[in-house]
Amino acid sequence: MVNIVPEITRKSIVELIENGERADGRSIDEYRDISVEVGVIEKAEGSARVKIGKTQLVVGIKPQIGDPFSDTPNVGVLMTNSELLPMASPLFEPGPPDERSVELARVTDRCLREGKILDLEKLCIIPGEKVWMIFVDIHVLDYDGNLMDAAVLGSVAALISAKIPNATVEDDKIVLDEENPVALPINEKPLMCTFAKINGELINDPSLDEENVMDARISIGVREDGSICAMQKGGEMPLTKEEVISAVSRTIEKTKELREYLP
Amino acid sequence: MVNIVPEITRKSIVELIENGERADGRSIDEYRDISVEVGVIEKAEGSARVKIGKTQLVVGIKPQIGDPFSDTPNVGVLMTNSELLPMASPLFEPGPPDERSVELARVTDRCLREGKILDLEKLCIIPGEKVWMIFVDIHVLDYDGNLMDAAVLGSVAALISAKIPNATVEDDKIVLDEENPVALPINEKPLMCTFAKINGELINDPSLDEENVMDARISIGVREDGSICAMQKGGEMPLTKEEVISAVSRTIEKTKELREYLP
Amino acid sequence: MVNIVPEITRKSIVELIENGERADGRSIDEYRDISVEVGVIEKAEGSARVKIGKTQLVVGIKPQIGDPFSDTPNVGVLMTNSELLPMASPLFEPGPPDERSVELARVTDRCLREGKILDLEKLCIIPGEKVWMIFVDIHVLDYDGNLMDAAVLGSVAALISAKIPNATVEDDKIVLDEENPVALPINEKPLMCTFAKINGELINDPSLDEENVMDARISIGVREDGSICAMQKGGEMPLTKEEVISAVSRTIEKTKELREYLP
Amino acid sequence: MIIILTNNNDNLRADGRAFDELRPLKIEAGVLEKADGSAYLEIGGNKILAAVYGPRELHVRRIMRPDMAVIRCRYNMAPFSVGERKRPGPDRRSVEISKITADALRPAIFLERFPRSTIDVFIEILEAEGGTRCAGITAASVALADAGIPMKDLVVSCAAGKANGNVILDLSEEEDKEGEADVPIAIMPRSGEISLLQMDGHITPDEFDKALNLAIEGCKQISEAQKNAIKNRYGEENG
Amino acid sequence: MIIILTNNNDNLRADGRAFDELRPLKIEAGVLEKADGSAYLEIGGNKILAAVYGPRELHVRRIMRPDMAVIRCRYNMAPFSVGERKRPGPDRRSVEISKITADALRPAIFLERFPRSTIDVFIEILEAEGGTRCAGITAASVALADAGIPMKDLVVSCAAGKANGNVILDLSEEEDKEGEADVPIAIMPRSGEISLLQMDGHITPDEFDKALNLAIEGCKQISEAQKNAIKNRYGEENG
Amino acid sequence: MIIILTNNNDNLRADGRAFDELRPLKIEAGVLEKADGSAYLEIGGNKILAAVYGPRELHVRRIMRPDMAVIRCRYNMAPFSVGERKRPGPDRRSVEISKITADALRPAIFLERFPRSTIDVFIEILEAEGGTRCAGITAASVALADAGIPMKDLVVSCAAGKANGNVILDLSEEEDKEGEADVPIAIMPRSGEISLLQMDGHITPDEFDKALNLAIEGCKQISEAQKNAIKNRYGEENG
Repeated sequence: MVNIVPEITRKSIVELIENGERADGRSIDEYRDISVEVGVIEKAEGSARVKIGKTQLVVGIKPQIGDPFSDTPNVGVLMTNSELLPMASPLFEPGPPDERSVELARVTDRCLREGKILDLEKLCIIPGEKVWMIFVDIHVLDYDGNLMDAAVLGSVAALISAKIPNATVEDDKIVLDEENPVALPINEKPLMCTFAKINGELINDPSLDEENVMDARISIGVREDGSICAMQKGGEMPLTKEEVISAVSRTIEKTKELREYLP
Repeated sequence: MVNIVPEITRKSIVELIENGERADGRSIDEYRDISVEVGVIEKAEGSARVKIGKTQLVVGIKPQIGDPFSDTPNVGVLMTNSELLPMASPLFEPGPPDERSVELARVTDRCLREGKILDLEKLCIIPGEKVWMIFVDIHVLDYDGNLMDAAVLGSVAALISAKIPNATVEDDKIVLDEENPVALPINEKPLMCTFAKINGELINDPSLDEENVMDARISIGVREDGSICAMQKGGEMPLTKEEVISAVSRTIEKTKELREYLP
Repeated sequence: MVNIVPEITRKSIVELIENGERADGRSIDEYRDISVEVGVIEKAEGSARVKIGKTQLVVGIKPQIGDPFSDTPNVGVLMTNSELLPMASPLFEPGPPDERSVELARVTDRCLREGKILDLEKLCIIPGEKVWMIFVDIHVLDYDGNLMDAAVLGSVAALISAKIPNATVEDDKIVLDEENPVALPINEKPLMCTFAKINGELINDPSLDEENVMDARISIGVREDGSICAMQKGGEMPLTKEEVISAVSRTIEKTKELREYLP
Repeated sequence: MIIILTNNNDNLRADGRAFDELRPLKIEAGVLEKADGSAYLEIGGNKILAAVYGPRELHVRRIMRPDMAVIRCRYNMAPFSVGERKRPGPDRRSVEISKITADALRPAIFLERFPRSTIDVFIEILEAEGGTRCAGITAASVALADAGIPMKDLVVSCAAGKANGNVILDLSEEEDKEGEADVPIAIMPRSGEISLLQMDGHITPDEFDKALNLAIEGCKQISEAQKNAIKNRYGEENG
Repeated sequence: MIIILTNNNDNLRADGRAFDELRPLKIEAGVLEKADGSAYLEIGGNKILAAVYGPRELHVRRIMRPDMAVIRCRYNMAPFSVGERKRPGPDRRSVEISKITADALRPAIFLERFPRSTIDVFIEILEAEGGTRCAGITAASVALADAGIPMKDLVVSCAAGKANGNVILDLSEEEDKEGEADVPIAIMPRSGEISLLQMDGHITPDEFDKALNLAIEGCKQISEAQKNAIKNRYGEENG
Repeated sequence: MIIILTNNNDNLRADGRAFDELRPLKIEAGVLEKADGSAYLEIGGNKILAAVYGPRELHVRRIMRPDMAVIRCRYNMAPFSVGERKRPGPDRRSVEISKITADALRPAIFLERFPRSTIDVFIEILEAEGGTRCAGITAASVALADAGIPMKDLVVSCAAGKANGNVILDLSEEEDKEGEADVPIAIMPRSGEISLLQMDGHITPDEFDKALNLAIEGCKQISEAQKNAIKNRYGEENG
């Protein structure tokens, strides 16, 4: 569904930004209210509910024992999926994941994977035969912009808080101790910052109204040490090199704030 | 496809029922002509053709050796599918099963399964490893109302008449004796009775015209001893508690008649 | 998409054929320019690019080790697929193979399989357990008529030129020698000839314009010894018996010419 | 003299409930921002969200009705809502539940006021612990009210059943799995009419009768919680 | 003197048929209630239903033809029609057979009389024992006639082929599997024109010639059975 | 005295390239007959076809824009383009690449000249050896020009990245697999603006800066090859 924004809305958002202001009173580099709550789904081995302003999603972690990929026989598997639930927006429709949903899942996946959130080698149970597969399912409940930052924040929080059964091998059989679950082998805690370019200005944490009028979008994932692990440009218009460089350094600063919300 | 019934048809059906009559001359609790013929498909290990009035379907039984479900390692599997063939009605379209087809298959499945038609434990071949999977495929050829009663009647008849290869285990190998097939381990013979509520009256065995004007539908499955094994309300309007209770006792009586048609 | 041909085009093609002529100057039984180039895709174990006039396709061969079919435990598997890429014609749309694509793949498959192009028994690696599966993928890049002859020609050329790893069995393990690849066990080289019937005349190698106005189509596959291995009639109108018989003998002659293009 | 102390029914259920006792229940209306109406419901270990969009324009001509709105329901389980991860996307179970949920809600809505349009109900099972279809219907009703959809009544849903030989109210996951029968129903409490009724298991007509009555009583209790949720939502807005 | 009694060809086929002999055949028209036209056909172990709806309105604009009706065919095998259960839904084989069935029937129908509409043919293989595509076309023709679709001729279909080195008519399942070649055809008997022709296997041009003639003879025999089926249906209605 | 001879960067890459050196590149415009525009591109072991249809009528109302054309891209890998056969049909990776390819090309096209219509870009990876998404975008630009689509600029795409601790241009398949980071970009060379930017791996901001500059330089080189391809095509037509 094409989302046509009334000219008057566009104009008002653009004019505010020209003055360094935003419709909801935020400054250019300010996030909306953020809340992160872990352990919200008891049946999930890990879970988190994230709200950024009116955007809300739940991330659930489920482990499963499976076969390793043939080219990486001794490492576990991390799988990220997302569902843009039709309840989250009048623009979302039931059915198999569309390109927005696929992009959200794949960018989140890259940020987690390249950000080395898990020590996947420790998730090997029997080398070459059985490994833990860790499923990260992102369930979008309310869509008011900036899904990527929320998805990464929620995924990291859920993974950090997850506990899976302890798996040991006795006589070639896998023994799962569900009574004494263990935390996942957390390595790094990558986070992501998204900017919308409106009228030549890069603003943090775009709301849906802002996304609807933005020229471009850039999302940057960084590790705690400030190294970059993922990047994705979106939107219909281009960015300048200077804008990209500036977004990188702003991300490094801004993710320090976001990091406070992790459990 | 929405099926709009001409007001005149609706009125005539309703007025007849007010007088305890029906368009085809039946009384309120009378079934149309029923025929049940078993063994109609030689390649199927069991089969039945059922006609109730102008409604016609064929049920085929195919056994297959497969893995048991992990939570029930020592019992066989019963699987029920249905196809509302596009030849059966101008309202049916080719394609994957729609919600009507899924409902028909699942209600029939519950009636058979909860009615304990088969002793599934006897369908285990190698405990924890190999069991018989019994497929019940309901193929609807002509649709003139009341598919559920026909589907259950046909499934029960086909299962009763089925013969599958005798499976024995020798030296860890499964030996199938196709020369001396054996009957399925039949436990109970559940049957189902469907009522349409029209103008406050519950009528048995609704025709398609009657289904098109009915307010609600209730289908009840019972075992031979009169205990209830399945129930499903359908239709756009509600039922009263008294109607439900009355449908139960009428079902217990009426299925005695239906039972005569079983082989 | 229905392809409506302007009446004037139809008339001009028909009139030309009445005079034994064709729009591009060919005679009735003449092929357009043909080129066959093998080894065009280095990552494919076999490949060929075929052009017949403005029709162009690439065929790639990929081997894969898999399980044999249970009813033929000691023979390899040949699988033929085709994709009518949307780039090849404004009439082709993205999505799963439609009936034209399925027909192309299945007729090519029958011509190769029944023409005994491969000695499939030699593609067994461990009897009853592991065999080579040879995938023939036909990728249609430009569609200007007569896909079948091009698909068979390209498939045969690609299979002839293919080299797969040498597979040996040591201590129950399959050892693949990728350094010393071996040719596929080529048995026969079947080829196919397609005729369009226009105004009662059978013309070879119809162009797209000719296909659009043809009454019927017949494709015949023959081995080198002139025996027939596959046949498929298409199109909206019938053929006479005499036309079929004549097409067979013309095919036997004409495939001798086509055979020159094989590597 | 020996006195044997007998409890009443209370301790006969694994979770200590009386036969006619519901699991702890919580309903909240208006929990989502984008949906026209929404509700969150917890009963026992179930966590359920329902959202409503509409009445809105219906783009699928094939199902459009010129004289009334259609109601479309989608019941969906989150992959992480159950013990073993559920693959995303509809299966046969969720297709059937979606259909009977629409059937259960439909008679309460004044559909004829919105010809050619649709009312879309989305039910999301975030965590499942037995009785999700009933909980979904109960939550959807509150979401419909929250969306301001004109209704004759607030449909409410609850199951009774039989486990360990006893007729009991509101089966937990374990009771559903191990028990003999499950009878989920939905009613319109004002008229007492039944808009959803299913049953599977093994039960005598008398026991069914008892279960049906018990389920109706359960519905009435839950109905109060629905009304409170709507009242709280309304109070909040005016507060 | 020793006399060796030789049969003629009769005993050279597993089922005792002569080389040019059809399997037992039965055709009945008008067997379904809802379809506009229908037919049931048995040949050997094949059991086949065909049904026709139309001419009726075509809702798929993409394939609509402003000057004539389109014919759509769906060939489908029941899951229980074969030895090992077939998974429901179309596969590549049924997609191809559906297409060539439409091609085989199309030239016999006065499609130009029904612009912008569709004639839908549904073929259901209830039991398969070799030769289902031909049997389906033969049955579909009778169903088209039963539906009152105006036609130039009754398309009829039959296969010949080669097995054990002999050219034979109407291959059974076993002959099809073990044999050297299969040549299914369909003809319009009045003109003798061929509207379906396929072949797979290994056969010389001379043998093909023989097989083609044999198949045409087979078609002619089956054509009589088609006409009788329609006559019986017509008689029945007037009797 | 011992003199240690050091090469400059050249021999530090497996294929002998300098850090800032592209793989051998070849672009040809107008290679297909049916498409409105087309291009063939080889870079290293990549073999890529791009084709353009349009502006043409858009039949999917859901995505139509009343004030401009939409651009639809389909990136597809041939089953035989990679080491292990790829199953036909879109996967999540190709869905994402198709989307960002459209995003990368869109700003260069005067879409507002063709309201309610579509420009369809098809990219076919015949052989893949690292960097197919960039190669696809570069080829698609040439195909758009070949189709006569009015454009502000020729979008061009190239990746830089990091392998063995060095920032390098245009990663080969092996460098992409074994290396530390990959930064594919697309630019509009006239303005230098960036219309595609992705990154995955592990890189410091300074290295990223260096990689970005390197990729931009690479784009500029490839841009020349694009222009030559179009010139050759144009020359050919007038020659």
